[in-house]
Amino acid sequence: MQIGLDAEQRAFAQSSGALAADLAAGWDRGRGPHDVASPEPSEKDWARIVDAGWTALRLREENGGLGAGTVDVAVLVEQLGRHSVAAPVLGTLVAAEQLQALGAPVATLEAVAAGELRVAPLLDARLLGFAPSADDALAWDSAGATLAYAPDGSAHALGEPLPATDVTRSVRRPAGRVGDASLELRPPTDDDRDRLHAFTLTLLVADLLGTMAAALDAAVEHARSRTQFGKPIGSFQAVQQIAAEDLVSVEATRSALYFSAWAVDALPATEALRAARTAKAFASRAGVAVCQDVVQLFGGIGMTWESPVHVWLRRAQTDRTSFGDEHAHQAVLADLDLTER
Amino acid sequence: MQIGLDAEQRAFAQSSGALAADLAAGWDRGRGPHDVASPEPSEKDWARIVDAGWTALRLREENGGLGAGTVDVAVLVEQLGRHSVAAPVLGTLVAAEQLQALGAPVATLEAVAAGELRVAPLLDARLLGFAPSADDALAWDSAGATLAYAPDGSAHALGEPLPATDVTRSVRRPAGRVGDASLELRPPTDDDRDRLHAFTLTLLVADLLGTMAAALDAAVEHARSRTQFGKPIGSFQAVQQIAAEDLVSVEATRSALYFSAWAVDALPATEALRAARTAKAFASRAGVAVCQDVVQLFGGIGMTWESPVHVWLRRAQTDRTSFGDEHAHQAVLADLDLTER
Amino acid sequence: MDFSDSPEVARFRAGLRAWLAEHLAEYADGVSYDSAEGVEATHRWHRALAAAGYVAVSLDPEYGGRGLSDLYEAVINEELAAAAAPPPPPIGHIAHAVADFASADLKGRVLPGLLGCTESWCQGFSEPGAGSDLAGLSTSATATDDGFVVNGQKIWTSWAMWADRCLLLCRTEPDQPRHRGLSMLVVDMDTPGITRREITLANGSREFAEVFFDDVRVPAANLVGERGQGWKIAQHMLTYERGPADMGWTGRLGNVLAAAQEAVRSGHLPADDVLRRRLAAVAVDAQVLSWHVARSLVDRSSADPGSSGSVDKLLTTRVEQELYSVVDDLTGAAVVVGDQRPFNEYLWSRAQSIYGGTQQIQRQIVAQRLLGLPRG
Amino acid sequence: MDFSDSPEVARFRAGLRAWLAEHLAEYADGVSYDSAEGVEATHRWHRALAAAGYVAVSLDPEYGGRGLSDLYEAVINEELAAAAAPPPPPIGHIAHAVADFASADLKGRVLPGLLGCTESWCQGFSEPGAGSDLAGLSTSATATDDGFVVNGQKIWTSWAMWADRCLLLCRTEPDQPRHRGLSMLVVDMDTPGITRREITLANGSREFAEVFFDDVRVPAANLVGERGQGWKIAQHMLTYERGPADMGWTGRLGNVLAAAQEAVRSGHLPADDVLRRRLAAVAVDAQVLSWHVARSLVDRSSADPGSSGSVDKLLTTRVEQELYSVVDDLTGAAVVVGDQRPFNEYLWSRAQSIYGGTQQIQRQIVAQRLLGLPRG
Repeated sequence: MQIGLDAEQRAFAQSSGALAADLAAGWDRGRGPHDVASPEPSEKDWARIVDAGWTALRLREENGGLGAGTVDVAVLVEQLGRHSVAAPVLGTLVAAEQLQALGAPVATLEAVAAGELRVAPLLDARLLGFAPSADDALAWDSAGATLAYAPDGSAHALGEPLPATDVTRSVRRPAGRVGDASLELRPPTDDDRDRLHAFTLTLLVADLLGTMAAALDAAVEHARSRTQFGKPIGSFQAVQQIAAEDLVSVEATRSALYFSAWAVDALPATEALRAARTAKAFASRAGVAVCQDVVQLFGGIGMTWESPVHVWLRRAQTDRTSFGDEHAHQAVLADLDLTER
Repeated sequence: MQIGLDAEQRAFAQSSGALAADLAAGWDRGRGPHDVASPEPSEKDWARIVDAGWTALRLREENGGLGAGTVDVAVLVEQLGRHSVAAPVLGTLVAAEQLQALGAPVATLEAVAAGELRVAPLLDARLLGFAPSADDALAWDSAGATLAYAPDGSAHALGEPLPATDVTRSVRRPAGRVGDASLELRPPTDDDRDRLHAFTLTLLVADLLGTMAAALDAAVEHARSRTQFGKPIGSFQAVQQIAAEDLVSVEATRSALYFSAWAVDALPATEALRAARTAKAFASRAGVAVCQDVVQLFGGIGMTWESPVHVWLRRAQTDRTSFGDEHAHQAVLADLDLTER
Repeated sequence: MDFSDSPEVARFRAGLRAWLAEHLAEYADGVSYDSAEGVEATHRWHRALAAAGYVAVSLDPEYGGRGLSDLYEAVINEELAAAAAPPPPPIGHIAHAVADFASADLKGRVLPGLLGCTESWCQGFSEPGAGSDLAGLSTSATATDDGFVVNGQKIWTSWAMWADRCLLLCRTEPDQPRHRGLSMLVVDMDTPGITRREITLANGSREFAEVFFDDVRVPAANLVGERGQGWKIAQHMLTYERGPADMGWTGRLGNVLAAAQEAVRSGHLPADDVLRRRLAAVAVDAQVLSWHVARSLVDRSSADPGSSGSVDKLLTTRVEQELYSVVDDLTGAAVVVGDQRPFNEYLWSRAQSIYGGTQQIQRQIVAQRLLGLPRG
Repeated sequence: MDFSDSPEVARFRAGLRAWLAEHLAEYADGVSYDSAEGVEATHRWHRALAAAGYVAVSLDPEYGGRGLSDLYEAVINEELAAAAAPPPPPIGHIAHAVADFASADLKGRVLPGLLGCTESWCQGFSEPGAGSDLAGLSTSATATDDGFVVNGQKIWTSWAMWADRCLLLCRTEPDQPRHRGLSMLVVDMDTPGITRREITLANGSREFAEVFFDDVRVPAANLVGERGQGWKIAQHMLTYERGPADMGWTGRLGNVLAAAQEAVRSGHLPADDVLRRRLAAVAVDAQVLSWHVARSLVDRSSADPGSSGSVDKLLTTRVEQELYSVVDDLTGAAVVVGDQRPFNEYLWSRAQSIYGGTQQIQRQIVAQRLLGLPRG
């Protein structure tokens, strides 16, 4: 039993955190909803992302990737969440994993790993999971992506970003088949499908964890410095009670992420998926609850566009809904656990 | 619009509160669950209850009663809850109302009003409502009652008290028909049935209100006098935050009781029942939540048998379950409001 | 006990309904604070309501009101909500402050414009360093021979971008302790030295602004009440602001709830049993809130209105936040991708536990003033 | 990252399972604290566990332990819970205090009986006037030529009715401020001047007692550590008491959850979709708690164990209270009329946010020590 990050993982967290912070610093939230910059990274930023190995991180070595374990990918994604990175790294990782699970050709995966082919995953209209086809599908975290593949191998160009809650990631609709880009794909085995699902849910948990931890840290910092009635508001018990429960939620989410990320590569696929659903259900509820508390802890200033507080809440709500919120997963778990077999 | 108690009702609240307090003072909780006195009132106490007009309060004048409005009855029942009175007044009021709605003979109702015939209502085994027959039924708040009537007019003797959460009220099973006591009853009209139901739910709301208000008052008193870290614990913000939300719950429950009690006699029966379900759903959740908070506010001492805190929580949980908890009523309301008509 | 309308109230309600049936369509279109046209439409709507006699009806007739009880204010809010009309101008608390404290001269000068809605007002209370701790505010009004010179900064000033006048809480007696040093001034917003800066909220709302005062001269005749009376007047106003009558939220929450219920009934928003039950649960709470607000209104004269206003606000916040949470879950993915109105309304509901005194402060008020718990 | 057992842990676990399979039936029957026979059965069970080497395994071998990490304590708790066995003797924190602070002589005298479970211990900390505020305790131990004379009263002393010895926190230095004036003594419970009074809890439990000390003489050799070190030792102990390893709750909550799930699956407890979903939701939380406890155990040496113990306790309380609330709602009317065990367990779950430091205090510890928020 060795639970937690090893030295190498901690170093990776630090280096990817530094790059994530730098990317985030270059993004302009603007002065209001009509003034916000696109989450599409500049060519230069995309090159830095590719150079850092993020697009290749998880793909197997035979597919031009680095073959990282899910724990390592989760380490990266937590940093994306922590800094609210406005670049489709998560979408790329998920799309790449799906393509690999569907047996996409090596050349395609190599192009994704090298950042030359920019892809996004297609989700069903309710964002509950991967879309069975391009009809009514949504290309998720797809800023700057040029193609999205349906499970039948058809390639689809993407339309304009849709109005969305999250200001740091885009959702677009498929906008026409690109005939010459289509691929031969095969249906995944049950195991591959479950493991892909578990992997994806785990990354969303990681993004939620990073987001809620960043929000709580900022709220604590605010509570230390903001004074009312001649004292820092963080010295008031009412504030401390809220912040403490939030830390409990953050730490429990971290434990859930660790287990879920470990399970993707270590446990049988159905058990891994079950763990990931559990983690996603917990993190979806906890993540939004913490970000809501952070709104409260920041007071009025946190409700302004200028404050990062709404960016966290937007990202948390989007992570929560994407690939199923707590209710969706609890419903599945209820069926698994409470139905006579 | 005149919302609140009038002078006469306030005086009745005061006088019935005084008697309720006196009755409660004579009841012995003992030193543990095996030492608790029966909630069956002594002959003397029963005579005082009858003298105060409580058993006759709601029956119509032609049936030997005082013909009081539901608001007046609620005023009394709030005091029963406030003092955790260990005597089956609520059960008698409910049984009398049911018998009257079922067209019981004047002589029977007069005997009930005069305290000579001591009756209890029969509920179904899940305590969701009046029992359709004596099979599997439970005689509710039946300490000292000699008979319970099924809707077919059959009279039933009652067995020993069952193990129960509430230490101030008994539940017993029918234990054999008493042939010569049976009555001619008739099925109630839909309106009578709904109004009886609304009346009963309203009284449970009143008992919950009295219980939660008593618990909160005691907790506030405790918080004023108990010191830790050199200060009354009531001066700590964490304690104040809890107590304040509890007062919100108490006051909202009072508003719900006022409307529901007014509605029983003033609105069409279906509207009155709807209001009563709403009030019961609200009070069931709020009442238990407040009593749970009061456990917390009292700290360890509130968890001892000697403390009254568990008596309130027991009574609130029993009121909550009896005639349907918040979930039961929300389910009905969901069907009413959310089903295409 | 009687929750039904008295004949007088029923008559008033019927009159308002008839007026709305006839005039709402004419005025309600485009009312907003998000553009110059929207603001113009808003002012038109307010003036129409005022002309019809539905603004500040609880004020004495001598000041332009109708001398009706607070109940009638609630009826107006209810009926406007029920008709899905834009809200009435939120000036009741300002009007009461001026009517109850200002000199005859000042009243004569400002009340007609205020009540007629020909002049638009804002209320300069909160400051960057004084939100919950209002008594700690630092905007100064230094007395001169003929008035005051104001310096400082206000924030969260609703409608300041378009206001003609500001009711300003400021410090005139720097040598007095906290509450005692404050006074209330009426400031013309076109006085030199005033700068306004719009605040955009997270939900896109542009209602609020910061207002900067740089050597702004205010005549002595614009002092409301006495010097040092500012805190007292502000408390008097907060009573009205926090009370249910001026909030008008219950009816609007009722509309949101009814729309959600209709969407579920019609199958427009598919809902499993769990969501249906959550919607039913919040419908219970909303119903109890409306009964409670009715009771509070009638009780108002007998209770400590400031503190029972806190009870009402806490209850309202509970209901509102849960309602929008359920509505968003019903709406599902369409909240995060698609029309952003539901999400913006949800965001706004989260702000309800902050504005007008945070939930934490409201609870402290309830604990100390109503429950008698000792100060920390 | 690896949540699976190491080979050593797997071996240990297998050994314990084998032992339980063979011996549990022989000892577990009738274990309780509600009667003399129950207490005798409890002691028999504890002695059997100790003889088999499953008590205080994290203590150094020189003191009678096995020098294993805290993880093994957790394995013991897990496996006992999984086998529905009674809990192990809750003496880990006392054993660590004695082993880490007492003199060689005192250790030699008391550790064999403690670890062998031939002597039963209690822990005298809380007082009527000192619950959350432990440092404010007033039981005095006045130094004499050859020891101390103890006067005062303890409350909430678990198992005091049957204890042979008490680890007593008391004030030996009345002139020192609060924490500094405390010391820890080992007191033989048959010393003249000790009176015990049973406390019956609301759920009928008779585990607790009050203990009165009236001129009780304690030899100097029974002082644990130095005079004035009591607070330090108590903090050291609370670390173990609040930590997940000594709690052993997770496994037992898991049993309660599994039983509820089975009852729903089999139709024994009928559940609509809403109740099924609530049960699934608390199952999620319980699963995350067990992962979290596993992580905490492994993390323990690296973190501030006292404060992260507070995180674990807050999380455990959340799960436990929601679990019993759902179980009671599943059980329905049978909770309020019929077998009172479910209600008593629910009552007990409500106490979990009080005992061992109230939820409010735990949160304050987390806020101040882990989040670095300033003291009020």
